[in-house]
Amino acid sequence: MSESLLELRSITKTYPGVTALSDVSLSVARGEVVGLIGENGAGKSTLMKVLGGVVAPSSGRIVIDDVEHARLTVPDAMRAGIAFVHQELNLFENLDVAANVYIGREPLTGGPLRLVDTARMRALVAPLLARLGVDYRADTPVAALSIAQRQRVEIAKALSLDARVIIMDEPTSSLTITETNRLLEVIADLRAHGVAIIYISHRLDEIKICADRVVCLRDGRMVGALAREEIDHARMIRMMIGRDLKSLYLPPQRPAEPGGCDVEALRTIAFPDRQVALSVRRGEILGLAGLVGSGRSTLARTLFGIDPPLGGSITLGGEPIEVRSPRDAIARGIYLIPEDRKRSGLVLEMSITFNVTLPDLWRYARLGLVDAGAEQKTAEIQSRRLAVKTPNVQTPAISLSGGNQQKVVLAKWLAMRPRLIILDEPTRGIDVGAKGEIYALMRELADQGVAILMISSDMEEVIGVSDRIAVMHEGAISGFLERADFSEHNVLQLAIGQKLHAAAEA
Amino acid sequence: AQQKKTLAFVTNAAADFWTIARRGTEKAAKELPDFEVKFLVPSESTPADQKRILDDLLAGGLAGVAISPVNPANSTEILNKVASQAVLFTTDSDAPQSNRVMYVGTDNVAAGVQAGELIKKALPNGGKIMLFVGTMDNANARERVEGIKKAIAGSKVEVIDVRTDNIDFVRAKSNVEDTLTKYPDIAGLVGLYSYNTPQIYEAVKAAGKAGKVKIIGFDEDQATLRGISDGTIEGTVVQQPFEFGYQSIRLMAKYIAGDKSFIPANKLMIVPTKIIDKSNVAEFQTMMKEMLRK
Amino acid sequence: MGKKELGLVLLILVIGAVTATINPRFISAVNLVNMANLIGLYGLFSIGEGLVIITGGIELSIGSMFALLGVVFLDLLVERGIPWPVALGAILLGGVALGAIHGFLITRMKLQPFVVTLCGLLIYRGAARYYTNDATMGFGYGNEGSGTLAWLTAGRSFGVPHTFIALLIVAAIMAVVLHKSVYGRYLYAVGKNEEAARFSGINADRVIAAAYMISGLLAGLSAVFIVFYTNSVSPSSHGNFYELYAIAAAVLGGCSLRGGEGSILGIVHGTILLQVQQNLVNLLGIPSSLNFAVMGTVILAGVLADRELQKRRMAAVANMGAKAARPAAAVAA
Amino acid sequence: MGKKELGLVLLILVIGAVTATINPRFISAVNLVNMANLIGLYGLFSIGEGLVIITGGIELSIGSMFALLGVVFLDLLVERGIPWPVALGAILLGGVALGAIHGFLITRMKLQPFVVTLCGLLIYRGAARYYTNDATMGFGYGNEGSGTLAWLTAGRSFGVPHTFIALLIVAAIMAVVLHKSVYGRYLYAVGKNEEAARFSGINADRVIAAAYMISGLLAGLSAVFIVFYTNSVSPSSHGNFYELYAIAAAVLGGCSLRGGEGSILGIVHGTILLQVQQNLVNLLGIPSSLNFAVMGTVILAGVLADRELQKRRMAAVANMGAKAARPAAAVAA
Ligand SMILES: Nc1ncnc2c1ncn2[C@@H]1O[C@H](COP(=O)(O)OP(=O)(O)OP(=O)(O)O)[C@@H](O)[C@H]1O
Ligand SMILES: Nc1ncnc2c1ncn2[C@@H]1O[C@H](COP(=O)(O)OP(=O)(O)OP(=O)(O)O)[C@@H](O)[C@H]1O
Ligand SMILES: [Mg+2]
Ligand SMILES: [Mg+2]
Repeated sequence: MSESLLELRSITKTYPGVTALSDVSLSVARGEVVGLIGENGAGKSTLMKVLGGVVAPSSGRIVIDDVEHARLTVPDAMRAGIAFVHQELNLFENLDVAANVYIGREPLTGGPLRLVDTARMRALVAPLLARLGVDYRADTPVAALSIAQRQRVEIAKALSLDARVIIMDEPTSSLTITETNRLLEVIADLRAHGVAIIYISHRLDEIKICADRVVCLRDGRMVGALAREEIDHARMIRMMIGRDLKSLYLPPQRPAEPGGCDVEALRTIAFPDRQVALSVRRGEILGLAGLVGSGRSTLARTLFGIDPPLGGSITLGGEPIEVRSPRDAIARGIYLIPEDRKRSGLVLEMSITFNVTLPDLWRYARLGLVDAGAEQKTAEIQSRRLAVKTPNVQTPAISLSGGNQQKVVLAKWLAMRPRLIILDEPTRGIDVGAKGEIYALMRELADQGVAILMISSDMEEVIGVSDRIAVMHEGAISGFLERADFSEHNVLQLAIGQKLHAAAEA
Repeated sequence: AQQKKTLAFVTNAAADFWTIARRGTEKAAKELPDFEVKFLVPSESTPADQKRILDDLLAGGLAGVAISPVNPANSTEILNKVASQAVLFTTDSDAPQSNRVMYVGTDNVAAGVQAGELIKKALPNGGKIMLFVGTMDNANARERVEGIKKAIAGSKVEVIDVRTDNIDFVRAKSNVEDTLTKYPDIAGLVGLYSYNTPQIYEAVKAAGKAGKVKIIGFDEDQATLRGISDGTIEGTVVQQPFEFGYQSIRLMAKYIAGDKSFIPANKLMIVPTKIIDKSNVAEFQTMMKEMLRK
Repeated sequence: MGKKELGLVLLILVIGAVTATINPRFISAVNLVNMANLIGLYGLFSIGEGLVIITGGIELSIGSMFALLGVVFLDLLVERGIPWPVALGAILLGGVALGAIHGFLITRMKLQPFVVTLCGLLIYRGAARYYTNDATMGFGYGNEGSGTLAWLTAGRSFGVPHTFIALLIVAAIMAVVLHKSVYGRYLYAVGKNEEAARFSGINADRVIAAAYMISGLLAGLSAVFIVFYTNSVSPSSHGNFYELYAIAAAVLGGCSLRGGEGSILGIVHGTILLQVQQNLVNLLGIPSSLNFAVMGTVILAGVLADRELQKRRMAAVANMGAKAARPAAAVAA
Repeated sequence: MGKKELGLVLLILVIGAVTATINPRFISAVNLVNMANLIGLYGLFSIGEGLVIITGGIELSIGSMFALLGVVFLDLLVERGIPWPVALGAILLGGVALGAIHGFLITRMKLQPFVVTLCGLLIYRGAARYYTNDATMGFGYGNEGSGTLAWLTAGRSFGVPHTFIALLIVAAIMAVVLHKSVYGRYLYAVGKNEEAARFSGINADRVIAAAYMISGLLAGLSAVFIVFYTNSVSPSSHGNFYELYAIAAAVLGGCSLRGGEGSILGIVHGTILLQVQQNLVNLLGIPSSLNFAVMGTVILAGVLADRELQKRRMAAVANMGAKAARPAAAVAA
């Protein structure tokens, strides 16, 4: 292995009341892919933010090219050739793709006038987009892109830097398998050109494919490392959570029954002239797969009353219903765990308690006044049940790690009486341990007779957890799969709009 | 209707005072069927707003205008521009440097002197007085203060200060309250703008000092007149805005018709100010009601 | 009482003590009563403004509402001789209606609060001026019919001005609504993150519109109180800039214009601070021309001090956290 | 020219045509020159306000700056007889300095722009009033020394008022800065997502502070133009509410108060629309008491119309998107 490119020495970072990192050291060599794993809140993003110059460490040293720094700024990091694909998207909706890729480093023209050379910028960005295989152009406004599409703008940005080190903090969390594979190819290519990559993901398959070395954080400390040949699922999971994990799939306790939610000829605003027909039975987990932008989230939002339906009917428990607002949906027991938890799932500045009781506050109220004791009790019960990692339930949601925030979103609804729960990417950015707990919860709910619709772009999850899979393609259901027919190949086939039997014949 | 010549009357602000003047212009308009008479109130009491109104009037075709310039000393340029294209009168406040044909209005210094005399009469043994006004940057406020100071010079009456309120009535009243608190020995309070006197009246009554503190005012707010009737207010100096409106329009028409004989040598037509006190307040009230009726 | 309010109270006490030392009349009964009266007057509508600010909005039309509602009230009461309870009811309803229009334009037509209420500021003032033909309206000679109302609004009981009592009552009610009720919780949630509130099934539109309506109601109530304080309304200047006083009081009291933060107690204290400042300008003989400058400086100093306090507090918390992380370390430090 | 600006131009043309039909003098040369003059006057500082709004901030102190800078300017020029280039330079520098203070308080002390500039509104006006002892200042008889400057600011060339020419020049420069330069790019970036801008290595503080400084510079320039328009400054009323006109022009011109949106062309058109409206109130003989109400209604109608247009456009884009996704579908539909 060549000499080290950069090194983090004994990094410690404390936040008020939290030690996010304690005495972590890490070195990265040229052309090496380091997989960084760990549970939610283990400190992965924080460590990378220290390296990217976004966060100043409380103590420790950062060594780049044999120069020691107490802290870096963003421009420092850029100059040192460190590119950062943030876990949370950092794009400007009012600018186009090229402007976003080159923000802060625009090619200039006009001499002292410092004008932006838009034409050259677009010409520079076009090949990067081609390399990532995206379906938009350099001059597309970012406002028009979906989350998954935006995620690849971030990656293009990192590629454009000609960096020596690229940090990728969960770059694939909203990508489906095709896009993910594309990205893994790009990573292999970068590595061949001597670029080092630090790759954070909760999808261990990806780590296994691309990483030369895996390091693992737990509770802000470095707990171990694996060399290329040692990397396998079981080892990684054991390092992360300190124990083994059982299989993802938990069989249902009793067979699914009709009387869940039936959707007929539903038309949504994303695809106004396509119709969706699907039924989720009571007691089953129906996985909903599809390519990015296939309209799954819009379907979920329509069922929950956020987006208006353009036609069609929804039946719940055999009774036709109309959902005009989330209130209607909630009153009937239809709950949505949204895709973007920070924007739609939580009031980040509010405490866990307030978030948990928000959808059902009247239940804790007498004469319109909230009974603080009652709501706190519920919040405590729920947060214990879901093992939310927090000192107490008065903690504001913003100071929790991504995974724990997701658990709080779940807790909001589990404290009530669901009939249909729609989970949109329920484990996006969530560690395996927590994933297992969430799957168990979903199964528990299903066994209580709740119908569960799980939208997921994670193939492992769709195949591993669902009782049945529906696949969406361009705003309509292109087919259903029973457990016996579950395979990556079949899901993909439907997702790109081909018929299964035709594929079988070929 | 396009054939009629336009005469305009431009005020310096929105105030009741001008409502009475408007009656005067209306009376003149009735007597002058060949003219269209416009009455314009700036949205804001600023030279900029007045200038805009004048420009728009000129653009719209104008035979004559009577204006109360917000800022006479520095409006010469625009006034002269108007004077070069139409008949220009000033009213209420004069702009002597400009090419105006004449001024119809009050002599504010003289009005101040009248108020000063009232003060001296009310406070034969002297004492401290406080003045209240909306803003001090209008010429009329400054001239009134000047007149008062002129009249009381040599007597034992002493002006402590002038309190401004930016035409905020709440502030106008709390200024009086605070003055009564700060100077328990205050002898007289003078309201320079029409609304100041009623606010003084209310605050003094609320403080239980009615009669003990002498109040002198300007203009003819109804509450002021009431205060004079019940003896709380010594007296007020009133102008005759009706005459401003009536005479300006009437004389402009005359001037346009070619008659210039009415212009006095000093180009000033001073509409005298009157002192209203307990002796003549009832009569004046009846007259005001009459005038504002329609 | 939160730390923020405590800081404000301290500031008010210090300023008060200094003023009283220079001019002891500051704490004379009559001055305190005068101040209480003005605090009541300004506090009422500042609370409404505060609610709107907590939703993340802003209400710029309060001053113009005072002009419009004021002249309509006087017209009803004096010119048309309508009994005062009816006239009062009409004005309160009028305030609610204006608030409802704002709420509608903001939540349904998705216009920005600043724009909507800026238009309100212009339109209501224009309407008031047109309505009266720019003439000042007053009680004239006909104040007698509303004697009860005049006593209710401008009178005193046990020496305490009724405006102040009204403020105490309204503040108490609104404190319960804001800090204890479901509606108050929704208000904070919507102010902090409207989308998440919607996804929790809260009818954010209704919550926001209600805040503007409550603000309108309190503006209507204040309009009546102010009319009886000034006894007349000059439509072109009545209430000019009062929305700025309300915003200043709310911001001094800890409301963030980003929404989701603030308390009733804070707003009331913000109002008190501003009124004490106005009073001391006169009592210390500072020229009135400097009043605005002093007021601006007090607001700026207040928010700067608040920021410093907040920083210290956060640092203290961080310190505690660090200590907690090393339980072996000396606790006495 | 974007669709937004096109809509505004259409609106202006329609209003103009209607007014001209009722009163043909609307399009007389003298009226057009008057309007051009005022458009120049208001446009200059509206552009500065627009920049600040694009950063997601707001500048409420423009009107008070006019008062303070105006009296200082007159003092330097008339009372102290300083040569006009020096006085002009001092005022422009003064504007920049005030902007820099705002920028400092907002970016370094992390105060909210609304609060900072509200304090500015109060303090600068107070300072102007104290400075002059509430007296109006003017050129009196001493205007001669500044003849060149008077011609530069209030004169005409080829019949076109210099204010308008100044606006054209400033607008052209600012359009390049905003729409072509790196700084403009950063302004939009910071306005939309400040945190992401920081993550991208942009010095957001400096970008924001610069916007306030440019706004201050343009306010200083306008202050001089306005002084020569009115020939005098009454510190208590000079420039009152001008910030609201500027905000209204910027919002009408498509700036969003949430930041990150707006264009120079739009702001200029917003100014034109407002000035046309003011002009037609006078020309059509609408009572001036209604002026504010008409202005409020025009702004409201403008933003409502803009919203409708935007909705249509979004629907059209969605349609296009849907079509693009299914190239086989009939394109003629
Ligand atoms: N700004 C902050 N203030 C306080 N605590 C913070 C802050 N940012 C992070 N933390 C805490 O630091 C710890 C590490 O968080 P970090 O985001 O690095 O975790 P992570 O490993 O990236 O988790 P995930 O997989 O969920 O993204 C968590 O306990 C988190 O609550
Ligand atoms: N309100 C809308 N109007 C028009 N088009 C929309 C609307 N909302 C979403 N779309 C478009 O519809 C398509 C489907 O989006 P949706 O978010 O439902 O897909 P998805 O399968 O959940 O994808 P992702 O994995 O990106 O979340 C996208 O191309 C999106 O841009
Ligand atoms: Mg993370
Ligand atoms: Mg989705």
